[in-house]
Amino acid sequence: MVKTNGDAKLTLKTEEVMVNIGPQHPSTHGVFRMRVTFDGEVVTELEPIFGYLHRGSEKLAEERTYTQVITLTDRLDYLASMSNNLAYVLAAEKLAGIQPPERAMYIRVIMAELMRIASHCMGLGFFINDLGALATPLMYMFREREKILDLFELVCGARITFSYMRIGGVSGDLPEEFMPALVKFINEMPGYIDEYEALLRENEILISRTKDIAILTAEKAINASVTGPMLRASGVPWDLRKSDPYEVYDRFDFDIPVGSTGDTYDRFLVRLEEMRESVLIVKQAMEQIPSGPFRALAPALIHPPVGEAYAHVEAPKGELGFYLVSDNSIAPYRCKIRAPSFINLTVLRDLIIGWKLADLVVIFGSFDINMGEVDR
Amino acid sequence: MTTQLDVEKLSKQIQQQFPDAVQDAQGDYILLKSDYLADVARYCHDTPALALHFLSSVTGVDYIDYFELVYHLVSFEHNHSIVLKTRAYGREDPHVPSLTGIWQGATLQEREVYDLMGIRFTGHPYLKRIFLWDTFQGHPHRKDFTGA
Amino acid sequence: MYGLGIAKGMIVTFKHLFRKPFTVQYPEEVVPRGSRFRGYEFTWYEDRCTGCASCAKYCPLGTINIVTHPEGDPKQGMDYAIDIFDIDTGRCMFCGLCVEACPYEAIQAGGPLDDATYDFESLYRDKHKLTEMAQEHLHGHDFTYPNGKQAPQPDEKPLHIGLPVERDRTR
Amino acid sequence: MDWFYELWPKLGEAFRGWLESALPDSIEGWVIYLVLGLLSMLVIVNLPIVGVMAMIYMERRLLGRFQNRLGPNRVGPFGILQPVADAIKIMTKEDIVPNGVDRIVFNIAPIVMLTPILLMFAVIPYGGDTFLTNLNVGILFIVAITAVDTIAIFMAGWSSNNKYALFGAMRAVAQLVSYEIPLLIAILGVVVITGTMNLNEIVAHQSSLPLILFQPLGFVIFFVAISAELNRSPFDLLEADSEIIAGFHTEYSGMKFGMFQLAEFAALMGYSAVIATLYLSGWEGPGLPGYLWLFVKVFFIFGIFVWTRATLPRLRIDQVMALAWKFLLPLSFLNVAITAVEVVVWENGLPEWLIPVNIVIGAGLVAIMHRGLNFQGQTRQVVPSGPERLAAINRPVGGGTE
Amino acid sequence: MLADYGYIGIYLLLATLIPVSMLLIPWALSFVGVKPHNPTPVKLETYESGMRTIGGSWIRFNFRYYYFALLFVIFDVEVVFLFPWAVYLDKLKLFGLIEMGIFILILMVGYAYAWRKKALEWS
Repeated sequence: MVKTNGDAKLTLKTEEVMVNIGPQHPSTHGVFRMRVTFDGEVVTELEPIFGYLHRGSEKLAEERTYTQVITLTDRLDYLASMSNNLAYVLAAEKLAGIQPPERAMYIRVIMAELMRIASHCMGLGFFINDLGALATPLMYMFREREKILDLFELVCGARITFSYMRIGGVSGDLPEEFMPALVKFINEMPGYIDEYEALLRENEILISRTKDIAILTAEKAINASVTGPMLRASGVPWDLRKSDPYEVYDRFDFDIPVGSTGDTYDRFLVRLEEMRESVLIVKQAMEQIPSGPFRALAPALIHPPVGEAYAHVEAPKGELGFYLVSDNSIAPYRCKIRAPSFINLTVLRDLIIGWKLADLVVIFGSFDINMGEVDR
Repeated sequence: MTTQLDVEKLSKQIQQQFPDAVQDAQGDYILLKSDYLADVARYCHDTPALALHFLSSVTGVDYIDYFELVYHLVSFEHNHSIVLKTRAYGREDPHVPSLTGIWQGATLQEREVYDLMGIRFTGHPYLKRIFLWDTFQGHPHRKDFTGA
Repeated sequence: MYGLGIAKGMIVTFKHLFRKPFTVQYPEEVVPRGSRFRGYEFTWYEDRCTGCASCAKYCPLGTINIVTHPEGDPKQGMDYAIDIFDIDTGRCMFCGLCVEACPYEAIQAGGPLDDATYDFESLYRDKHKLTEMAQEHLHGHDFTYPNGKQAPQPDEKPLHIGLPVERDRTR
Repeated sequence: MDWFYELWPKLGEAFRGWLESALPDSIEGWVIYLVLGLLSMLVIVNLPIVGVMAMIYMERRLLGRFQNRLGPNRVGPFGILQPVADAIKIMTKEDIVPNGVDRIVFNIAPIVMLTPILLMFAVIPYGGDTFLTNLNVGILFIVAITAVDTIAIFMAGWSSNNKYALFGAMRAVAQLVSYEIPLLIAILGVVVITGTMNLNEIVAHQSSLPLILFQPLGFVIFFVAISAELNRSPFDLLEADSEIIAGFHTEYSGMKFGMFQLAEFAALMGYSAVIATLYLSGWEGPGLPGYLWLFVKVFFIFGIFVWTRATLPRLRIDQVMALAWKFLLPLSFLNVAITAVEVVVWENGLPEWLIPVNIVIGAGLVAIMHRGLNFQGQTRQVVPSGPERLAAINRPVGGGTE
Repeated sequence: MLADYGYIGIYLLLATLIPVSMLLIPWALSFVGVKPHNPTPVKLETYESGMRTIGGSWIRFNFRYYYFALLFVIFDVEVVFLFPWAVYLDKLKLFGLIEMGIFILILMVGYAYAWRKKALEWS
C-alpha cells in the first residue's frame, strides 16, 4: 500500500499488532501475562498484567498462628521454599525475641545455600530454554536439583513444600544419613557447574543472543528497587549475606559475583558464579557446624509483644523480606511480604521496549521470576 | 552490617528543613505527616550524607482508625537504613502522596497497596488495580473486608 | 577462535550420550525415600491417641476433625474416648505440623507414593479406615512405626476393620 | 551375501513373471510395465512415511540420551512402537478448526506442504539401478520442488488468523527464502566439479572419493543452509516454541498437524539423502547393498542434526538473516569461484593433494568472513576469581561425620 | 528422458493422493465414532495464550520481511543462469570462467550496494 503523505514522501504504511504473551505461554514462567504491541518483530509497548495466581497469602497469614504461616511461605517462591521459610522465621524470631541455637543457624544456612543452587539451576535452565536450547541444559540442571531435593527429603520429608524451619530452630535435626549424602553431592557439584560452563558460557550463539541486550544501569537498578542477581549483574555489590549478615554468614569466606554491564549475559554469568560461591559456603558450613540442640525452647503458640519487625534474607531471586506486625495475639496482625520477583518486574517494561520478540522472552527469562511469589 | 540510622538525630535534621513534618520519632522509625512525605523522601534521597537511594518496600497496614504506610529505605553507599511511616486517615478515600517520582521501585508496590488496601497515591502515573480485576469491589487487606 | 564455544558445548552433550541415564523408570524402580518422608497417607494409632486434639489445633487447614467424650473411672484418672477422628486427606497439604504437634506420636506421616483413588470420598478417612491403614502398615513393616520406632507388640487382636460409614459432606 | 544384493531385483523379476503368467496374453506388455511402475512408486512414496516413524523414534531416543534420560521406552520393546502409537493417536484426535480461519487455505496447506516433499523422493538414487526416475536436472528438481513448502508454510500461517502463526509465516518468508540462495550456490560447487545435475552421475563421479573432501566449505554451507531450510535448531524460528508457541502450525490439530510434522521429518530424511548423495558418495560403499548404505548415511547425518538440536540455542531473526546474507552468500560465491578455477586448471580431474589445500582455504575463508556478522564471541568475567579461588571451591570436603 | 517426466507426473498424482487420503481417513474415522467431535465456543477461539484476541491478524505487517523476498528474487534468477554454465564449464574452459567472473562481478557490485545501503540489516 503506497500512500502519499503531505510532504510528498512515499512511505509504506504498516500496522502494529497487539499480542498477548501469556498467561498460557511456554516461556512466561507460570501465568504471567504481557500485553505487547509489536511493529514487525520489534516491541513498541508492553504492559505487564499480574494476578492470575493471586491467593492472598498476606491476608491468609493474618488468620493463622505464627507457626502455621510457615506453610504459607512454602508456596511463595516454590522453587526456593527454604529461603522463604528462613526469611519468615527470622522475622518472627525478631518479633518474639527468640534466639535460635547455633546448630540450627548452621543448618539453616546449609539449607538456604543448597536452595540457592537449586533455584539458580532452574533459573538458568529455563533461561536457556527460552533461548531455544531444547531443554538440554535444563535437563542437566534438573538432575542436580533433584539431588538437592533428595537431600531435603532426607531432612524434612518433602520435596517442594518443605515447612522445615521453625520459629527458634528447625523442625528436626539432620538425620544421620544426611551428612554423607551431602558430602557426596557437594564434592560432585563443582564438576557439574564446570560442565554447564563448558556447555554454555562460551557458546557463540548464546553470547550473541545475550551480550549487550537489555542493559540495566546501576543507577536505574537501585532506583527501581531491583535486588538479587539482577542488581549485582548491574555492578552493584549488594548482597545481604555480606552487607547485612544474618544467621552465621559473617563467619564464611565467600565472594559476591558482580557483573560489569548489566546486560542479559551478566545476569546469566552472575547466577552461574553464585552457584559456585554457594558450594563454597556449604562446604565451610559443613566443616564448622557444631553439635547441640537444633531448636530453642519456644512455646508452641507464641504471643509476641506488640510491635513490628522486618527481616530480610538474600533469597535466590533477591531480597526477600517479611514485615510482621504483632498485636500480642497468636496470629500476626499484618504480614507483608517483600517479594523480590514482583519488585524486580518494575523494570520489565523499560528493559524490553525496543527489543525484538525473541529478545523479549530471553530478557524476561533473565529476570528469573516465580509467579508464586509475584502474585502471592 | 546494615546500621539503623539514629532516629532522633535524623528527625531533628528533618525538622530543620521541614518544621512540622515529623509527627513522632521513636523506636526505629520516623512518623511523618503525609503532606510532607514526598518532600522528606526527596530530602532523604538527595542528601549525600543520607543517600537513601534504595526503597526496599512499601507496606500498608490497616489499624482501623487509620492506615499506616511503612517505607523501608536503605543506602547502599553508607549501608544504613531507616523506616519512614506516614498515616492516611478516613476509610472512604485515604490518600498519601506517591513516591514514584523519587523511586521508580515504588510504582508496582504502590499499585499493590492501592489494590489491596485501598489507599490512593496522589501523583501516581498509572494507579490501577494490579492483582485483582478492575471491577472488583472492596480492598481485601482491609480489616473490615468481608468478601466480594 | 570463533566456533570453539559451540564445539565445547557439542562435546559436553556428546559425552552425555554415553552416560547412564539419571532418570528412574517408575513402576519398576522406586527411588528410596527418606525415613521422614511425608507421604500421601497418615497412619494413626488409636491405642496411642489420647484425644487431646493438638493435631487438629495445629492443622493450618483444619482437615482433622476430632470429637471425644470423657470416659472411665474418675478415681483412676479420666480418659477420653474418641468418637470421631477424621482426616480429609483431599484437603491436606502434608505439611506435617500435626505429626510434630502430637505429644504421643499417635499420628505419623509416611506411606506409599501410589495412593491414587477414584473419588474424593475415599480421600476422607475416618478412624476405622485410619486404624485399618495403620494396622496394615504395622503388619507390612515388621511392626515398626513410620518414624522408625518399634511398636509394642504384634497384638493378637483382630484388626479394627470398620464398615464403610455413610458420611455427610455438609458436616 | 550375494542373495542380499540380488534380493530386490529377484523379487521384482519373480513378481513380473507371475504377473505375465497370471494375466491373459491379450493384455499388452505396457500394463505390466505400468503395474510394476506403480508398485515401485507406492514403495517409494511410502518410504518417507515409514522412514519418518523410524526417525521420530530415533530423534526422541537420541535426544533422551543427550539429555541424560531414556526417551520413550514403554510402547513395545525399547519403545519402538511409540511412533505407531503416536500415529494412531494423532489420527483419532479431534480436528479443531477455529473460528475465523480461511477454511479452504487452512485445509489445503498441509497437502501443499507434504506433496512436494514426497515428490522429492522420486529422483533420489537408492542404488546403482534402484531409482524411480533419472532426471538430468535431478538436484535442481529437488531444490525447486521443495521450495514450494515456503508457500505452504505461509498459507498455513496466514490462513490461521492467529498472531503467533502470522509471526511464523512472516519469518518463513524471510528465512526460508534467504537460505535458498546459499543452498543453490553451494550445490553449484558440486555441479561444477561433476559437470552434471543428474544425481546418478554425481554419485558415479564419487566412486573413488566422496566430494566432501573437495568441497569442505561447500558442505558446511550446504549443511547450515539446509538446517535453516528445514527449520532445525538453531534456525527453528518458524516454530520457536519459546517465542511463538508453535509458529505457523499453532492452530492445527489432529492429522493436519501430523502432516506438518510428517512433512518436516520427511524433508529432513530427503535432504539427508541429498547430502549423502552430493557429498558422501550416496549409495556407494563396500560390503552392503546400495540402499542400505544410503540409509546408514542418512541416519548418520540425521544423528548430527539431532546432536546440534540437543546442544544449540536459537538465533534471533536478524542474526539468522545476517548469517544468510552477509556470511553464507559471499562465502558460497567464493566457494564456486575457487572450485571453478580448480576445475579449469586441472582439466582431467582434481588431484588428491588439493584436499588439504581446500580444507585450509575453507577454514581461512570462514575465519575471515565471519567478521562481517558482528557476532560477539568474547566471554566475560563477573567475579575476580582465579585458579586459587576455583581450587578453594573445588576442594573436596571429607568426612561425613560431624 | 520424457518418460522420466511421465513417471514424475504419475508420481505427482500419487503424492497428492496420499496427503489427501491422510486428511480423509480421520474424517472417515469420525463417522465410526472413533474420533471425537464436540466443539465448544471456547475451544474454537483463536489461540492467543488463553486470552481473547485483540484486533485481527490480517493486517499490513511490517515490510521488513519483504526486503529479503525482493533480494531473493534477484539472486534466484542469477543462480538459474549459473547452473547451465556450471554443467558445461569443463567444455567452456577459461572463456567460461572469465565470462562468468564478469557476470558475478556485476552481481557482486549490486550486492555490495545493497549491503552499503543497509538493505541487509534488520533494523
